[in-house]
Amino acid sequence: MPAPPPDDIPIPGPEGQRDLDRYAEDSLDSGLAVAQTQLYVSAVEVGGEGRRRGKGLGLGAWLAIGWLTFIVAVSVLAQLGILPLKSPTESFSECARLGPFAKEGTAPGHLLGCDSNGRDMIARMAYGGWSSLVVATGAVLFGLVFGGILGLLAGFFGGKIDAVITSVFNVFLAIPAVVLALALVAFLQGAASSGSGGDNVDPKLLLILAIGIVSVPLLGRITRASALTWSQREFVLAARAQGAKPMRIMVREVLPNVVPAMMSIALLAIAIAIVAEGTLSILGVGVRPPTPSWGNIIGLDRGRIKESPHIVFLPAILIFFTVLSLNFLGDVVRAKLDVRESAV
Amino acid sequence: MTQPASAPTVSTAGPSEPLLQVEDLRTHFETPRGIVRAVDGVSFTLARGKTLGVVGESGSGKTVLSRSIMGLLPKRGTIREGSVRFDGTEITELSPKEMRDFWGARMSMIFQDPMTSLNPVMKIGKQITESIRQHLDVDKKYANELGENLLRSVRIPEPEQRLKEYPHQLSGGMRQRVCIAVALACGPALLFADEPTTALDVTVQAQVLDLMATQQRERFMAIVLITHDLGVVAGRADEIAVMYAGRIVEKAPTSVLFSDMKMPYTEALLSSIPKIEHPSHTRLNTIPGRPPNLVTPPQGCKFAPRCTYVQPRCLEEDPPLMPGTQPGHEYRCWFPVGTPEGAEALARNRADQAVTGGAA
Amino acid sequence: MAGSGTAHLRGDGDSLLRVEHLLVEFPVGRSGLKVNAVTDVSFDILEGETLGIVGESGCGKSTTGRAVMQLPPPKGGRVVYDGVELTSLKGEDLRAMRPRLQMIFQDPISSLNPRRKVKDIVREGLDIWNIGDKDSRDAKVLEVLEAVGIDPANVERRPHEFSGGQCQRISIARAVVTDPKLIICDEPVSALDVSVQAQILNLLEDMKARYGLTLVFIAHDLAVVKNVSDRVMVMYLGKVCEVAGPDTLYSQPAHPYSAALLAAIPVPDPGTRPDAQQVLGGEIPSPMEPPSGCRFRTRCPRAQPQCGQEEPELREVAPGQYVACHFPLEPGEALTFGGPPSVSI
Amino acid sequence: MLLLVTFFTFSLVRLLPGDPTETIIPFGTDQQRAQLSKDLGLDKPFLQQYVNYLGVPVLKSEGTSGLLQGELGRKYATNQPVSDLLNQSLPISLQLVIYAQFLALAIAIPLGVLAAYRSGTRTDRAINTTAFAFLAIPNFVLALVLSYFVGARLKWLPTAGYQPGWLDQFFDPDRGSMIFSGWEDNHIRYMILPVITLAVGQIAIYMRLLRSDMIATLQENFITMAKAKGVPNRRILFRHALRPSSLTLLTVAGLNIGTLIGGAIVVEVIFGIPGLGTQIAVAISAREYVELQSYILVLAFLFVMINFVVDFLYIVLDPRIRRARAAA
Repeated sequence: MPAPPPDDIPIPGPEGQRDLDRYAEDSLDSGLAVAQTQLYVSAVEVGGEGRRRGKGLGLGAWLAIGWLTFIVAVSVLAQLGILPLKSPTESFSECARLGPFAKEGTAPGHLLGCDSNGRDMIARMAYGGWSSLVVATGAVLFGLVFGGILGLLAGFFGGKIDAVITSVFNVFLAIPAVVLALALVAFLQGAASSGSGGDNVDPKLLLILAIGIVSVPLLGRITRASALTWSQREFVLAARAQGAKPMRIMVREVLPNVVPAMMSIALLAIAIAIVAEGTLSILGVGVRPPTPSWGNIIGLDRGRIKESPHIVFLPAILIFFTVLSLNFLGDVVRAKLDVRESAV
Repeated sequence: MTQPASAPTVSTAGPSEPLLQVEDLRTHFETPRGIVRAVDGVSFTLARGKTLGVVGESGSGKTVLSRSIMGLLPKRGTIREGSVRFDGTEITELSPKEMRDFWGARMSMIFQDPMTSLNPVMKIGKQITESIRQHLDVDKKYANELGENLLRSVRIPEPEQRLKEYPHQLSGGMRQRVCIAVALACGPALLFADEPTTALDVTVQAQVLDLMATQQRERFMAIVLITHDLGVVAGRADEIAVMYAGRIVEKAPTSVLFSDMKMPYTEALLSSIPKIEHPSHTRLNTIPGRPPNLVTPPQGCKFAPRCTYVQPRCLEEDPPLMPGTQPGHEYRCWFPVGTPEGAEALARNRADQAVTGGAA
Repeated sequence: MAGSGTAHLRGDGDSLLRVEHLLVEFPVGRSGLKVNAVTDVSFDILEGETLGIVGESGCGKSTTGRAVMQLPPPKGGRVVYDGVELTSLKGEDLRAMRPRLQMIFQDPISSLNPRRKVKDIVREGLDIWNIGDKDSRDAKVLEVLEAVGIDPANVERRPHEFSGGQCQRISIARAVVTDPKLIICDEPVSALDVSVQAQILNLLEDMKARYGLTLVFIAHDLAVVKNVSDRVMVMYLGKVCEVAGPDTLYSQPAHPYSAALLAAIPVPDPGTRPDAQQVLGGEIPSPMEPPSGCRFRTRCPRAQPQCGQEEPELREVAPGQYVACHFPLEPGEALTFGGPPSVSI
Repeated sequence: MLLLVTFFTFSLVRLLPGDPTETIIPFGTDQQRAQLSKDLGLDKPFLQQYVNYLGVPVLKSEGTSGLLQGELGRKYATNQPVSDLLNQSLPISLQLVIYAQFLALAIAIPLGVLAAYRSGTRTDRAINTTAFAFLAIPNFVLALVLSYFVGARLKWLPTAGYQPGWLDQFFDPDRGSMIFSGWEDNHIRYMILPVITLAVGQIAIYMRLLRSDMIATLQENFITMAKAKGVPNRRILFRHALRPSSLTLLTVAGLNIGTLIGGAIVVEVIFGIPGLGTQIAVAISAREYVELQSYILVLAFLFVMINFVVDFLYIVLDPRIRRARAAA
């Protein structure tokens, strides 16, 4: 009975991988090996999916990669002005609110219609993709760098350093992420406008900072947990016994083992950040119009959903597939590297 | 194993029939790398009240053997062939639902690590009475009394108190006693003990092994004692089976095995163990190389690549189980230890080695 | 028994390692309780000798090994290695001593970094201390790897491509690469199969001869310890019970605990049927609240009221045999277990 | 912990560069600003301001009251006490979050167990794929989709507005009489779409979490042991495996309250529910920082409380922790 473990059964740590590699030769006897046999067994059972998981990536992963490549390429090319798109800010007032499924009919010359200001949807989504992706990626990079460093320090050194960093994380975590991001955007806007006396700071940068700061404790905690487990391994003790300095141990022994976990989380984090940008846009503090982002296209015209559903649904579909792809890829990477979900 | 469940078999066991009769049992796992032959044609019989010691290194298939006999392996991806007759019933053909009447009630099992084989969030009393309530038609109060008596019989102090505790509140040795109590709860006729003392200290190991021996005598229970430690089975098993690469390579009554071993693997295994009576710094005999890959095992004798007696024939022809001179003794070897052929083979190899060694 | 004392220590100048009154305690949570992991343990090792430390889990043998390495430094006592008092060193000075005494761990998998190549793992010690130039380091790495029996063709591989036994060989290579005099082997073979165990034990003897090593060999298996040791120390609940040469200890144990341990070993010989009367009862008491006086008294069949009041000191009962017991076994006397073993939790 | 949060939010608001009064009344005269500054106690040193804000007895300035006196401040524009606003909006959000959490758990637990038990089969993959899709739908998208199709097109349920429910009367007694029993104006009817919106993502998270923990548990020796005892599968799943597998789920469910509240903001704004989320959004766009500060504090307080409860449940579920606590 108890179900033979499925495709994404936690393979414990890198040493699990090692056992998988050698299990046919070694230790069929231990319970672990039996479990792993079951893993292989069920992998076969699910029609070769496991086989792919073991070696290649699988159809789903390739679809996901394909979609992301498409989105990134279109956004970048649009931003570089290489694509023959209409301007995202130019109004074709005769076409306002028109589009597929719109009450008032389709817009001639605009395949996917126009928004309520008569701006071409295709152009807005392509340029909007750039904003959304820049904000999400930037924020996650910010979070990875700072959260990573803090988490690594906390997990590796433990003691007082850990106590301080963890309690700072906890303060941030006690405030719901969206609320914190909202407050931070408001705060940073205030700071930027009074600091430089104008609004010439790119609002995307503010968003990157705000979402990035919110992601620091989240990513930091995951890094800390991973660094903590690896720091307790005997090879770290062995390095100390050889007289390696703490910094050397942290960078050479612990960090390389922590990085894979962070990379797989990064994909999920980008997905979350895209949604976060959208959420902030709906609440009116996202990327500032007229610069489009997927979030603010929806946010601006969500009141017209009854008459012109396409304005809301088209970017929503983009967000959905992008987030789905990132989640799926993150999961594939995680299954390959075994980062337990509980760490999230 | 998807044979339809047969009609309930009437126990045909006469008093002469052994309790457990395993014939040519094969357990293979389908894996992406190919078929793993974890158990590859194992046969033995075990009489009531007797102990069979199964000895092997990790990867020899001894754990899979016990779980395969009990039918505890997942069905999917597992190919199980051969016959297991338990008390006159062919149990390989039974569905898990039918097996449930055997599990715990007529055959049960204890594992290596007593910590992980007890549910950490369930009270000990519950874990003991669970199978009693499952298999015997008794009320809760009586089941509790039975549980208390069981704990007393495995010499756990203050059993009444212990029933209300959780596993982590006990020491390792006590936990293994609880496991034994759980396994004995419904008075099984057969107990599989899978490395029951490997995780325990020597003094505690001795206590637990003694406890098992006492219970075995009192209950006239048969035990399959699985271990990697020849020392553990030497004093406690009636018969010993040595496993290598999924097969029994030598099987004999305990005293015969130690006095007249025929299989070079058994000999090598025994001589690689440090002995108390040898002086310090005695050079140990080693077995070179590693156990074979169970997906693509070598042709011929599976031990041949590591064997000091190896001859060309061993690399080509797989030796069958051959009867020894003494009753009950079987082994798989073309050039057995202590026979003229064996001695000759060894001498030849030594000479060859001297030649190549000299040339180098 | 299970006592203190320094009677068994030999001349101050001769020993490579001298440990006096070692004390290690761990706090338990915030409860204020502490685990008395090692209490007042003393021993010494002559150059070229192998000291075996044997005992059951919780006896403090591994803690002793790590305390000698100053990982972490012990709470109390002195550790003198090669004329330097390690316990008085701090920071850089202590770090500078590290390459001179090394350690091998129990778990061959956990003790090697899965993301580094074998070559780099072994070379790490040389890199840290900038010993020699690049070529001489590579040469040294290949030399030690060859000495432990790892094919130089495999040095670019990562640990997961090796078996447990081979990983342990790599650990040994890593330990000897900086030319230490002393290596502390913490249960180096207990995770291995018997056939591999024999290979590693033989290898340790070879390496000892080849590199002029002195070993501390920590294990729970008495037969294994006897095989490699020149002197054996039996520990129980953070204390030393008995120190003696292996032949004396194994043929005439003076401490009841040593005798009980020996009696409990399963012997691979069907002639010696185990006798239930020979089994030591009970289990190790909590190290948070060790028994007063002799720590073994709660399980000792020879315990007298005196054992609860007075802690026995190590004393010489035969040439080279030191025991911490008020009522040691006489030569030839067998330990008798009177009555049923008292089982306590 | 809470103290740290108060200090953090307080600093955040006070450290706004420039004159805070300028942010609050950008077009006020100098005199108005000076008066405001005095009203808010901004002429005092930073730490004194903080102490006043907390309302620490003895240390605080005379005549002020702070958090410890239950004073959450006033909305500057209308001079409404923030606590009044809270009494109206907090229960609405609480009900939303509670319903969503229970709905999510009620669906996720059986599905998670089923998926783990049938792992690797078609059932499992179907459940898993659905979970993936659920996970990829942002709250705001789902809210819009539901309000469009179910609300606007099918006209089954209201897409905007709110009717008081059972919890409101505890905060604002006047609301007790406003509970309608008829279906048209029923509280539940207004909550269905927002609750589904909030719950969908959580279902996916909880389900996947439980599934993977459950699969790990099912490989434990004690499960084989239970099987070897002859225990039926259903009993093994629910009596032996579920409890040890639910610990991570519990932690995450506790932590996720924060996520839910965050999600509730968007959902409330989209469905026009006058809950705490809407208040926060309004406060931010109106630059009512004192008000915002109070809301953040209340949320942090709730979060800490919930995690206390989670810790307690942990002790109930896992006897090992019970012992560790007792020893400490």
